[in-house]
Amino acid sequence: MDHAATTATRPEVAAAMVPYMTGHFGNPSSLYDLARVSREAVAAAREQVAAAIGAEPKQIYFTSGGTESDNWALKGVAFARKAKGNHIITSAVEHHAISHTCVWLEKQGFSVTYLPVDRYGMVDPAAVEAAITPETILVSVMMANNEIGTIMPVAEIGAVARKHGVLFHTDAVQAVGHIPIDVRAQNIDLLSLSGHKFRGPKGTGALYIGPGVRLDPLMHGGAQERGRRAGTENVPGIVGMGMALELATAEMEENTRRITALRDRLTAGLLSIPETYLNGHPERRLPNNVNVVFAYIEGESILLMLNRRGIAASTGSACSTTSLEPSHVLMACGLPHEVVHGSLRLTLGEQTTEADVDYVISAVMEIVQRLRDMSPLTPAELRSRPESG
Amino acid sequence: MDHAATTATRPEVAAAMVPYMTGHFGNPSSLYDLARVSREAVAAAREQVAAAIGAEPKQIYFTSGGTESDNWALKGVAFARKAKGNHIITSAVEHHAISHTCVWLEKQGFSVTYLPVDRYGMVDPAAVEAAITPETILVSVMMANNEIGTIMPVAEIGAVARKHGVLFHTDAVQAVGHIPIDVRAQNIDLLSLSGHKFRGPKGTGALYIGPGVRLDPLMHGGAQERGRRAGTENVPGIVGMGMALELATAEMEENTRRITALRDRLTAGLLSIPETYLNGHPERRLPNNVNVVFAYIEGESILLMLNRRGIAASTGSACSTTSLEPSHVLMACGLPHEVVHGSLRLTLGEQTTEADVDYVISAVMEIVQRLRDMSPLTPAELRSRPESG
Amino acid sequence: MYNETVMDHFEHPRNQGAIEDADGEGEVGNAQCGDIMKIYLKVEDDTIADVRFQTFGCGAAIASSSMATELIRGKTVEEAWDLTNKAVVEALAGLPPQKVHCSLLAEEAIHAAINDYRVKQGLEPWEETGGHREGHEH
Ligand SMILES: Cc1ncc(COP(=O)(O)O)c(C=O)c1O
Ligand SMILES: Cc1ncc(COP(=O)(O)O)c(C=O)c1O
Ligand code: FES
Ligand code: FES
Repeated sequence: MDHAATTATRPEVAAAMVPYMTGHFGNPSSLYDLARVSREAVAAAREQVAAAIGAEPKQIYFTSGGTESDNWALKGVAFARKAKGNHIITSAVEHHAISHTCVWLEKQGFSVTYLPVDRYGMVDPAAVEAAITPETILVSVMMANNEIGTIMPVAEIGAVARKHGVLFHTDAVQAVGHIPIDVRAQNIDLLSLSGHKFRGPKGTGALYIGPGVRLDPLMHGGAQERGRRAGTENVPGIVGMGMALELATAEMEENTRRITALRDRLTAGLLSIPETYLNGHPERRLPNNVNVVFAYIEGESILLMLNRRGIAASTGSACSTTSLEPSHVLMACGLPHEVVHGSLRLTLGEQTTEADVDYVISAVMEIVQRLRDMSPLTPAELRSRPESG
Repeated sequence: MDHAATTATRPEVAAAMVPYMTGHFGNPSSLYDLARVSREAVAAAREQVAAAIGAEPKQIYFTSGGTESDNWALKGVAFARKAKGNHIITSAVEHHAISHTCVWLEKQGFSVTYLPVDRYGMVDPAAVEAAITPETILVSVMMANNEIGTIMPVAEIGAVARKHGVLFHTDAVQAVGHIPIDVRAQNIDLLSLSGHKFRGPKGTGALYIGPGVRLDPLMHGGAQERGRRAGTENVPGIVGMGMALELATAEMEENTRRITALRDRLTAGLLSIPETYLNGHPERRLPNNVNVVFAYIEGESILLMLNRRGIAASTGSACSTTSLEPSHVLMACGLPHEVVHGSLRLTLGEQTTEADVDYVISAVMEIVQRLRDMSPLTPAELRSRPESG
Repeated sequence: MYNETVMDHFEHPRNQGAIEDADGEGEVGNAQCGDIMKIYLKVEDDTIADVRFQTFGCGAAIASSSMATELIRGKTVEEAWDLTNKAVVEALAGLPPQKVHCSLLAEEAIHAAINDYRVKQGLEPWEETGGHREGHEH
């Protein structure tokens, strides 16, 4: 129930990668064949990734993951366009791969606007337009939020950016392989994705770079990826990511139908617990994301108890992280500090069943009750029994 | 015969990685066990890598390869220490992952000294000392050259840097797993390595960061790698790299003996061809590296003919690259332009046999003669037969 | 990176060698990568009766030499002059973009050899700027 964090690689994908690691392809291969097999496999993967987002293969650049793609997009555009301007617009609910990069760019002399979001975590395209100045070189707003699942009005934001001659990047790490994407129709200049979010291998990712977009490399060195991303290509990883994304795209419609039904069942079950509220947008959200807050209790305790029952989950509570800062996403949605502490994110995967969902609902019900009984904040009417002694 | 470019992953390493991809470990695992298994495997790999270079596990940070490690070390130190100074010292024979990064840093306002090398490709530690100014923040000199195999006087260069309070980074991508390394004894503050150079997986690498060394992240984002390198950990890759490096280290002594003998046999065989010269240092060189120049002929043609005979190799000729620039390494060693064109690098692997070496020698002899017969530069006495006509 | 036609001409170069008593000789160098090509011509009745080449260069340069000599053998001197590097590339069924410039060596070496022949015959050398140069490709 924590499939937004990472997914295991599909066994058939892992199996397909092994020959590209060891160079053992079964049939006796000459030197030429081996090099050609790798080259063609990388080209095929580039087509698979391009097809999944409506791009052309030559616009896909392979990276080591979502984090690298995000860092590259932001730093690459910032350094390449700094003669043009030094202003970047992003949102207050981005993943740290974006927000921490922005903070670093501020130290290098760039100025960054962190746009607020509404209570559902949505950025208003009109606010983007209002924030654009003659100095603005880049807008970066994520496609779907990793904590609350909210899907942003990306096409509209992209249109605003384009109208003002500003580049538009979107962190689509949570979206790719899960919802339909069309970089052209959605006015996207740069798009980040990460292989292990759609049952591809970890340590793989890609950056889509649209026509005419100039950006400095993040990885300087050899001439790989047409001179834009140096480093020996991770051929097995690239092959695995392409295959996993092609499969995810083919199965998307069917999976979305099934998983959305499960998500709604899980949401309804959890919201039947008193003083429980849904985070994120009720409709415009990822098919696999449920995020709720339970008043009066704390997230890390919920996680620990769920873990003991074999259920992985995630929380926006500071107590579950080493940084002791509560989720900036839930805070940006206007949730008060104490409420953020009681949040729980459950994300469904392709293998999740209705029985799993029902098991989680009853486990959470029981855990919430136990923790509320323990909490000094809980009003009397929510306690299961009078306080002992 | 091109094992310096990349090596195939050991089959046993690939096999060990698969369960970390798919999460199928055979024995029925609880959620806790699965997370623990991954965590412990990463910790074990960190120990394996640390042991191979005389470091402590907490000084090892996993990256996506040699290129990332090099970019991180240089940009990370440059941006972290720019208040202290803006001068970097490197050599004229570094890999592009270093030299292109330096060129980019120059555009960002840093000043870089590219130290010359002697005819063997060696940097003089005294020249390093002479180049240090009060503005100098970093010295980066590679441990072993990827083209000519020359092993640099790294310990001496490190001592000079330390004496002047300057950080010392070494790109040891070609050295790790091939020659003994001790970061402490060799006065190294930062060291880059890459997994696929010692039969580990592609897309894996590490940066050693010595005690007290401050540097900015290259990958901003999540709190992975103790907040210094963001991005979901490539657990299977890390496991594979650790295992491959442990095996390489265990087998190093035996392999070095065997491969050095083969290298010397190959060198002698090639040098028996008239007007053929060895590049790089005759003794202080990697056990697996042979690099020669043949007068009057051109490297790409040699490569193509070798390839047709099933032999992979590499050349410093401009004609084999898209950039049409001949090897900066051979040029820095003082070879004239036309001679650089006739260079050939052969690098041996663990599986190379004496029969392979003898086959290569006879193939090269025949090819060199054919191409010399074709070349307008060849003096009459080196032609195999009088001109037709 | 090279197609089979290119590899065939590279591995089995036609007309390789020198002509001792050539009627025309031309040697050109490619400044970009320091490669050298030499063409030897034997002319009878204004026709290329024999042609040989020597090349110091990459696979594309060698294959272009081989193909170009094949294309001009038996042609009139004028027809030989009109051979463009584009025609050589086409006859080779294509070269990688970064290798197209290598085929220019062949065109230039043939021009140099023809002009050497013309000068030896007491004729004016032809100008390099003929209309055919539009057919160039770099
Ligand atoms: C929205 C978003 N962006 C970026 C990332 C970073 O991706 P990775 O960990 O693969 O580098 C993640 C994953 O955690 C994410 O959810
Ligand atoms: C000396 C040296 N440094 C850096 C690199 C880059 O390593 P990678 O391609 O694994 O990123 C290489 C590999 O080609 C190398 O030989
Ligand atoms: S109460 Fe322990 S970290 Fe918050
Ligand atoms: S002759 Fe130099 S690239 Fe072809």
